[in-house]
Amino acid sequence: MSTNTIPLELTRKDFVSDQTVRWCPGCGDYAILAQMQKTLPELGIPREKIVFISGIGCSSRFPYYMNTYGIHSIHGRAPTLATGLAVTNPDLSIWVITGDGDGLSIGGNHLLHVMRRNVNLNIILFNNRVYGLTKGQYSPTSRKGFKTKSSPMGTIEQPINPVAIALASEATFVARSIDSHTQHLGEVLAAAAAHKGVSFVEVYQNCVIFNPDEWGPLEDRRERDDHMIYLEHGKPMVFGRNRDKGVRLNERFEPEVVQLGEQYTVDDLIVYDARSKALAMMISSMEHPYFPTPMGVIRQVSAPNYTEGLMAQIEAAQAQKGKGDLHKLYRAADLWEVK
Amino acid sequence: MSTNTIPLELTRKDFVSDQTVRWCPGCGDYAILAQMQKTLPELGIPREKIVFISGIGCSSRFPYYMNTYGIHSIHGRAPTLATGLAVTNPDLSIWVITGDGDGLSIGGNHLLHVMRRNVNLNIILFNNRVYGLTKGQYSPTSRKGFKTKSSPMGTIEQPINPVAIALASEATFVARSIDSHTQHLGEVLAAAAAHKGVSFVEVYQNCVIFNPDEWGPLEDRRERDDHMIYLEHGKPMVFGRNRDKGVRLNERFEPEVVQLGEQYTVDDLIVYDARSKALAMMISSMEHPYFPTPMGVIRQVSAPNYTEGLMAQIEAAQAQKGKGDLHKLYRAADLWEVK
Amino acid sequence: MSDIEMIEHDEEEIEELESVVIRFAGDSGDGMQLTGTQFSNTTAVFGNDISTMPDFPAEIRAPQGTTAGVSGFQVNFSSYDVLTPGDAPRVLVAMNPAALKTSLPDLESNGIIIVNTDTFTPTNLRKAGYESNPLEDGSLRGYEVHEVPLTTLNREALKEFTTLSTKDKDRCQNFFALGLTFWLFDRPLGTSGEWLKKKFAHKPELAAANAKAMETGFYFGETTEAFRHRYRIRPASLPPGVYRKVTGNEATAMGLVTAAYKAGKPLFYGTYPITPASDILHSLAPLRHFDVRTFQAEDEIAAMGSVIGAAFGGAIAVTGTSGPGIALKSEGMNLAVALELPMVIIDVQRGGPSTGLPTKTEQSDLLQVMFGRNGESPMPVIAPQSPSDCFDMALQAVRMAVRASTPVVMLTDGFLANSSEPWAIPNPDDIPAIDIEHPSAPSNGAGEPFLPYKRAPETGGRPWAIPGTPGLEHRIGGLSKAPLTGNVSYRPEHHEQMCRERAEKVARLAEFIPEQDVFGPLEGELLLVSWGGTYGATRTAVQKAIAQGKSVAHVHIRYLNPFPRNLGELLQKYHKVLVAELNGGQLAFLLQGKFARPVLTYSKLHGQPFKISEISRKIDEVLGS
Amino acid sequence: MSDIEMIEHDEEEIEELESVVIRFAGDSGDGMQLTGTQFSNTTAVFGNDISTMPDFPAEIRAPQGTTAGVSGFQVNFSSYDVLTPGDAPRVLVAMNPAALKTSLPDLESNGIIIVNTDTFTPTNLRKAGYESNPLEDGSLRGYEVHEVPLTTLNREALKEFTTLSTKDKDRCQNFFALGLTFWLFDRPLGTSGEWLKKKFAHKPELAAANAKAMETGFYFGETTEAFRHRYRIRPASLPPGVYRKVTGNEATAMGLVTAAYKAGKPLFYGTYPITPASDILHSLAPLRHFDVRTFQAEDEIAAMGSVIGAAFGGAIAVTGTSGPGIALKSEGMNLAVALELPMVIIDVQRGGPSTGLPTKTEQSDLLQVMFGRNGESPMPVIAPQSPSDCFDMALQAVRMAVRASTPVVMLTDGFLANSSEPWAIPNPDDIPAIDIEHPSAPSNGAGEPFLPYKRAPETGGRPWAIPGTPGLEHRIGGLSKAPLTGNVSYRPEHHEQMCRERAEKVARLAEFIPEQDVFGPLEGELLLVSWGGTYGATRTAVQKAIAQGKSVAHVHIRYLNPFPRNLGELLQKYHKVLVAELNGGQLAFLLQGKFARPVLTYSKLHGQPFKISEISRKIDEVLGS
Ligand SMILES: Cc1ncc(C[n+]2csc(CCOP(=O)(O)OP(=O)(O)O)c2C)c(N)n1
Ligand SMILES: Cc1ncc(C[n+]2csc(CCOP(=O)(O)OP(=O)(O)O)c2C)c(N)n1
Ligand code: SF4
Ligand code: SF4
Ligand SMILES: [Mg+2]
Ligand SMILES: [Mg+2]
Repeated sequence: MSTNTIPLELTRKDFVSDQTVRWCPGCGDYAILAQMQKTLPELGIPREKIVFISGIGCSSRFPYYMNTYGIHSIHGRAPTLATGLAVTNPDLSIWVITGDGDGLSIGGNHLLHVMRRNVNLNIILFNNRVYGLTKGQYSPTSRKGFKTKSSPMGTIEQPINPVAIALASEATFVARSIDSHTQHLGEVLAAAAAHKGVSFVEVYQNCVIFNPDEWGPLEDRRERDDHMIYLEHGKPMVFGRNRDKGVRLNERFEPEVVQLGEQYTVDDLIVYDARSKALAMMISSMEHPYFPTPMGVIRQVSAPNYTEGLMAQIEAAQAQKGKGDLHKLYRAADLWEVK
Repeated sequence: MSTNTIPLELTRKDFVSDQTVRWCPGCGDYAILAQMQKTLPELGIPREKIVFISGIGCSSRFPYYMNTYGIHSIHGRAPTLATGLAVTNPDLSIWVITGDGDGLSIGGNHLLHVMRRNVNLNIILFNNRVYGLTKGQYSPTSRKGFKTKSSPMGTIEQPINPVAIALASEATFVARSIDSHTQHLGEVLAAAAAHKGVSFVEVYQNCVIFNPDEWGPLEDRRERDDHMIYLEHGKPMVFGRNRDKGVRLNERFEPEVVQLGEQYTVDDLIVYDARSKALAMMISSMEHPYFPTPMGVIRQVSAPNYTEGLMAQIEAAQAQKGKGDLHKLYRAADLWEVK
Repeated sequence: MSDIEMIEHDEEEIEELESVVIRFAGDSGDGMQLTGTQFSNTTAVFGNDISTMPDFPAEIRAPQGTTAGVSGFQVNFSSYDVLTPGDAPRVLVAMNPAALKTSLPDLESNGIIIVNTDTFTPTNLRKAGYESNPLEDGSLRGYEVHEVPLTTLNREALKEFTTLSTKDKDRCQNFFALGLTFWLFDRPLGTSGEWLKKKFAHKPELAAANAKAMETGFYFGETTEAFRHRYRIRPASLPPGVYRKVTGNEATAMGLVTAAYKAGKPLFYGTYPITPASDILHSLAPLRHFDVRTFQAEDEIAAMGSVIGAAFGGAIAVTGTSGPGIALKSEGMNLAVALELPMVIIDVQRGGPSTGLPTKTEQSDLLQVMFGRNGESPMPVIAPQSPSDCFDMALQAVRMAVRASTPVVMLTDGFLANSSEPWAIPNPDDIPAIDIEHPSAPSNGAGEPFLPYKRAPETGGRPWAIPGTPGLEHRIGGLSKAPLTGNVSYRPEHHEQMCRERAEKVARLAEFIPEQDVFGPLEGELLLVSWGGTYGATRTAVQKAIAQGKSVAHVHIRYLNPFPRNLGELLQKYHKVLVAELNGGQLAFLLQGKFARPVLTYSKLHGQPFKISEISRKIDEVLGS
Repeated sequence: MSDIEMIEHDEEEIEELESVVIRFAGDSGDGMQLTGTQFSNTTAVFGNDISTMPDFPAEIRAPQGTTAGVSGFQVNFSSYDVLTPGDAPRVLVAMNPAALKTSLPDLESNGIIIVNTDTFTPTNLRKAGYESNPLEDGSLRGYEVHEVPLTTLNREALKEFTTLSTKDKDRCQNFFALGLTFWLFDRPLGTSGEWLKKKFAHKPELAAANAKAMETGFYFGETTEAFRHRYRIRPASLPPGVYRKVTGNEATAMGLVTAAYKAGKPLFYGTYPITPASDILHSLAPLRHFDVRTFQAEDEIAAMGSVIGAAFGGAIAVTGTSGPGIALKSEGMNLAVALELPMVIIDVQRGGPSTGLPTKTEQSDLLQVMFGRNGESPMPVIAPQSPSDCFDMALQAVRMAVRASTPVVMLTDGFLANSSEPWAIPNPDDIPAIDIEHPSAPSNGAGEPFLPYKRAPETGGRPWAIPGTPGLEHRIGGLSKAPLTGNVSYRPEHHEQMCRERAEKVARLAEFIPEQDVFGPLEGELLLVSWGGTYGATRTAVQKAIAQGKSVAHVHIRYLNPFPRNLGELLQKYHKVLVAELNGGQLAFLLQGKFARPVLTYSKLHGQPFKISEISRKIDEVLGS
């Protein structure tokens, strides 16, 4: 499309827009923004080919701060705009930014469908398990019993797991990271960008105002390794600061944390397979404090994506019928002539 | 609520309304309607406590034909009306009737949320893998490549599996049946009605006009037992006309069909556990012709439901603060008197 | 029946008529839509002017034999210009009692009825709600009734097709009826014969059987003595050219494809199926070779969102739906207003409120598309006046959208969508290009920062900078904005300025659209005002009134927002203004609201178009004559 | 400043004023909303009439120190009736340069400014966009400026609180400022003192520190010589009664609870959070002991659906949202119209279009709620005129809904929602019951079949038969219906009849609602028309104009659909009609559309309420004086 070649070298600063960032001091969104601005220059994609599309929420302010193309759309609908844009220009690198409310409450259905269609998008869901922008009501990912202004006696709803939804929606790339683990986050963002087809990334994000304790030890540099497990395709599921713990599958097909040592060795552990939806589903239910929370690429398979499929149909049709000819189109019916 | 006691004995005819049924001759909807009208009298629920709420679609005409309370609402929104009604009157037996388009295309998000909330409803999704009422466009459950008026070169979208979505949405009861196997269908409907909390039932339904070949051998009385597996909690996964085949779990955590005999015996098979979400997830991907399609109760667990939770909060609040008193309410602020 | 003239007496007395309205009616399964279409194709090819209207139940197959299951297709054909499918059929082909029952009230007095007597069984009579057999109880006195044992005759005729089941043979009945009507109106069998060959290319048996049924029907007419006359309707003197029949939905689809082609861009059509709009999708989906990118979304909200994304990306972006879908799209349409991106939203109106009458026509979404959005959200609205006008107006919608960088609504309706008329095929090469200039950054990288909301002075439109263009990276959104930069701004003056500018640029489209034309006297007693698909009936009624010397003029408004710049003035030129519309008085309200000039309303909410006679009667009533 | 009267000279010269407007402004984190609330509470308890208005950024914490991050709270308090938060503050408390910058343009000339000089650092000045320090460059000439090193003084005062961090101490700064203003206006510290004790019951340390800060502020005023005067505003002569302060959202919530209580039913409130409506949910959620069943849905569509289900079930069913949410609810609202079930839809309007100005006020959803649905879909619309009127109108909305079995829209706005005024607490026992009769089947099981759409002759409402009632099983839906039975019917006459009946029953609510009252002369030169939250400014401006002998009257419309039955007539009584509204002229359009009587419009789209002076100026302009 563009006649320009890839610019010589982009840096972090090339991706910083001229707008003042307006999140609360300490908000996890800052770290994600910084990581994005750091990761993009490494991808070798010209800036004009990058588009950020968001819904509404604190997180959805994101596009304003990126010096790329962008739309701050309406609540929950970003995946739909992104789809239309991808179909129009399959060449772009399109990023959907959404929150747990935006993406899973009002926008849950679009997320589901954009994933099953495998539209070539990178979807980053900032999960702070609360509605930030509207001042702290519970969200579909809030823990049961969470007390907020709209649930003064605690919620009575079972939260949903974004990863499980993504898997059930047939997403071809599903990953998870956390705001504060910047290096991990950067790697996951890069992996998402590299994936052809839809990439879904859940990022645990700290809302310091309305839900500051949500992620507990995961936000703590010293402790986090005991509470997260970094998944690696083909590697056994070992974790812990001292890499002395692991996850095995018990008799009821459920994951179980074991101490490595006498009773169990690495050989007893699950060897992670990012291509197995069944396995991904199984471990998707793991969460701290009972389990180490799985981080990294949870599923990745390659499959034809939507725009490829569509463009292939256009090519096939043109090959078969020739490029569209209006004369023929108008005349494709019974004709008569009046003289 | 009602001062009436349960009427002496209801029969099928008590549930037949005075409206002419208007589906195409041969449509699978007829069988489902008949089975519902046969099953309800057996539940011992007074007719006035039963409500059918549907969206829009051929299937969604259902409530008109049931001599109960009913609403034929708008496309995709039936679960939301049902939720409001259940919260208002937790005493009712509420049935949501939806289609694969109504429930999983436009209405996917409501289905997801009503399931995770575990609202006490019975949701019956008529899956004919096509839009019937609008004359045959593909639906989110249509097989890839399906050619319709809106996809003359075949669809390029990965279909979704309603059962997988229900499981990811934390539904506490998930089942499947098929229009033509009336006995099985009746049993599943009765089991759904008996479950406290949300029950989700996918019913394979034959659209004779726009997708008549979809279910193939499953619709054939003689062949079907070779292509379906009737799940039973606590029983090994045996199937086949001659009960000579079974399903085991292979090394990659994937289900595998085996011939019972020399190499494998019943002991090698999965013992079905309807409480295990992991197992349910695993087998949810099985489908004919490669696998026997799982039928019956796929998951059932008991969990507090939404209206119970809400009514408990009301009771607790009243116990703690006394029944609401408007005098107090108005005065719960700084007051001053003008004389 | 004043237009009947006997001009020649062949062996089979042929009566010459100027125009005839015929209706085919039968059970949903009887193939009446096909019969009607075949009849009108042959008639069009023969050279008559035609106008057609299908009318079918909301159910796919409503219960057989009942009145709810009746499917009808009406054709008005003529040797002069016809603008409507006709008020009252002169000829009714009724394939069963239910069809007779539902159509009889519409029939002309003295009309001709052809019935399939084989279907007048006690069961069918009961299903249709007849207490006694109308063929026997004298209730059809005054009509010319032809009792044809159609099923029997047809089976008999197809005896030789031994491989076909009786059911298959009965499926050819409609071609028997078609053949009979071809005889009655002196039409050739060739067009339908050709069609059968193509349609059943892979089932020659069926092609032959249907052709045989058709011929038998034709010869049945010729040989029996039952029919008093045949009728002849001479070809109309339409302007020279090559013609085809076109429905509103087909014309809309072709208009959109043409617009994209003329803009040199892909056509993106994002939609969710809904009656009566789905056929636009069905017409577009097979046009992949035109780089048409149809997208069947998960719902209308997603469809609207996808169109916004496509517009941002530089496509000719269009969505189509019906009333309930507009309700769902309204939040997205509002975002489109704020983003100021060009796109077209088509509303094929149907009867409301709520699900209403999905297969029936109405014009009751006008105020919805004008006002159904939060905040001040001006949006141009246009409405084609006939099936073929959908082509022109679809093109026009795209031109307006691109000019003022705005979403534009095109309002059609169930009647326009499904009815058809002859269309003089234009030469696509004569259609002017749609010039679109996407900005690009100065190549030296220097210069001013890009200002996405810097308006073109003549139009108020803003630059359409599309992703992929180096140097024009920018962010837009639904929050209130600063002028020029489009940056988020809550400043009171900015908000006010942007609201005024958006209103202004829409208002200024009045400079682009044509002035309102008037049919009839330029001042006088009564001005009849109409819009959309009611053009044919209103125009014809006014023609008649003028012919009768009445002081009536007609203004048919195709541009509803902004109104044509001379409209306000026109309204003052008549003593009375009467607005006829298929709703509760929505355009009347708009006119009063805008011009504060009192207008009378003639409102009809029947799910059916106006009849000419209804308008005529109303004109007389208002004129006090 | 003509209302200043010196009446006594204490040792600290006290000036007596009739009314004062004060604004507290600072960074979002400075606690200005709290300070304003505390000040107005004390002032209300003291007996003044008050009106308050908060104004805060859309972000939770906008960037510190910038103008975008300024949060303000304005209080108008008086010894007579005040109807608005005041045009221009006389006193401004500015906690930082950005606050000074944004508020200064609003300040009265000669106004009093209290600034925290500690914040006037080069960084903060730059963030606020000041090129030079306004405290030094003479730009504040003409104002009475009090430079207070507030941070320093406050830290000093709290030295003894050794367990508190400096940050904690700085958080008490606002109470220092509050104390100072209490001194300035001669207010007691008791009310805020009590509040602190309750608020920090579990953190007595913080209670004590804030109290200390407040006292220190008070004594700072007393001891320094900086202030020329103190001011005294005598208690207003409000009608006797017990009062509290109430915001529009609080009043709405209490009105709804009262309605449900008076109907003997649960209140179902299904909603999705959205600014500025969320506080209704927040007020209702803690009222479980009133059998209030709040339901936070997954989106507005679900909220609307849930409310329809609840209405079907027999609850007092209500939803609340703002403009974008109405767009999403419109399809459901339309179903509600077709089902003819009673329910209330609250739209707390904010600036549009699209996401627009989420925290600012506007009146631009009027046409949306009137017309934003496909088909003919009449719905009653009412609009409270002041925060406390939300209570009465919420009750009224429920009464109308139940009477005509229809959804009813109540339009409030961001201004009404968040601003407050004194409310004379009614005795709930004096509020009439809402009698609802649900039908039941004759106990012998005999009798006519139940007719769900059989209308009550006086109201046009239909029976509200709820699930659980034996013998009344019935099905309703969104398709077109037959009268009486409500069975699906596509018959033209049925459709027309049902459309007319629905319109009729809404129109007939005009018999139920009061006639329109007029303030001022019953005929004359100019009639000012307004609606909703602009009541205070318009009424005050007309009061003033009348006092000046101008021929102006005021009609403030609380019932927008149907209009009061005498409204059309009233409009004819004046030479000119001027409609003042915070939109592009929507009520003006409705009035012209309905009455075809030309009206003038005064439209403002600033996201801010009218000032009295703006209306006064416009009145003069129109009167040509
Ligand atoms: C149609 C609509 N409904 C409601 C809102 C109000 N709203 C804005 S953001 C939001 C939730 C945001 O939560 P989340 O997506 O988790 O984002 P966060 O602020 O937590 O980053 C809501 C309810 C809106 N803007 N539009
Ligand atoms: C808002 C809205 N959009 C679209 C439609 C049109 N519509 C009616 S039913 C339907 C799909 C029905 O498919 P499904 O739910 O699978 O039901 P089926 O007819 O196959 O039983 C659609 C798209 C509608 N009625 N309302
Ligand atoms: S409210 Fe929470 S999510 Fe929003 S900006 Fe503040 S800290 Fe971040
Ligand atoms: S179209 Fe299909 S689903 Fe609908 S009634 Fe006919 S057979 Fe049944
Ligand atoms: Mg969130
Ligand atoms: Mg279907």
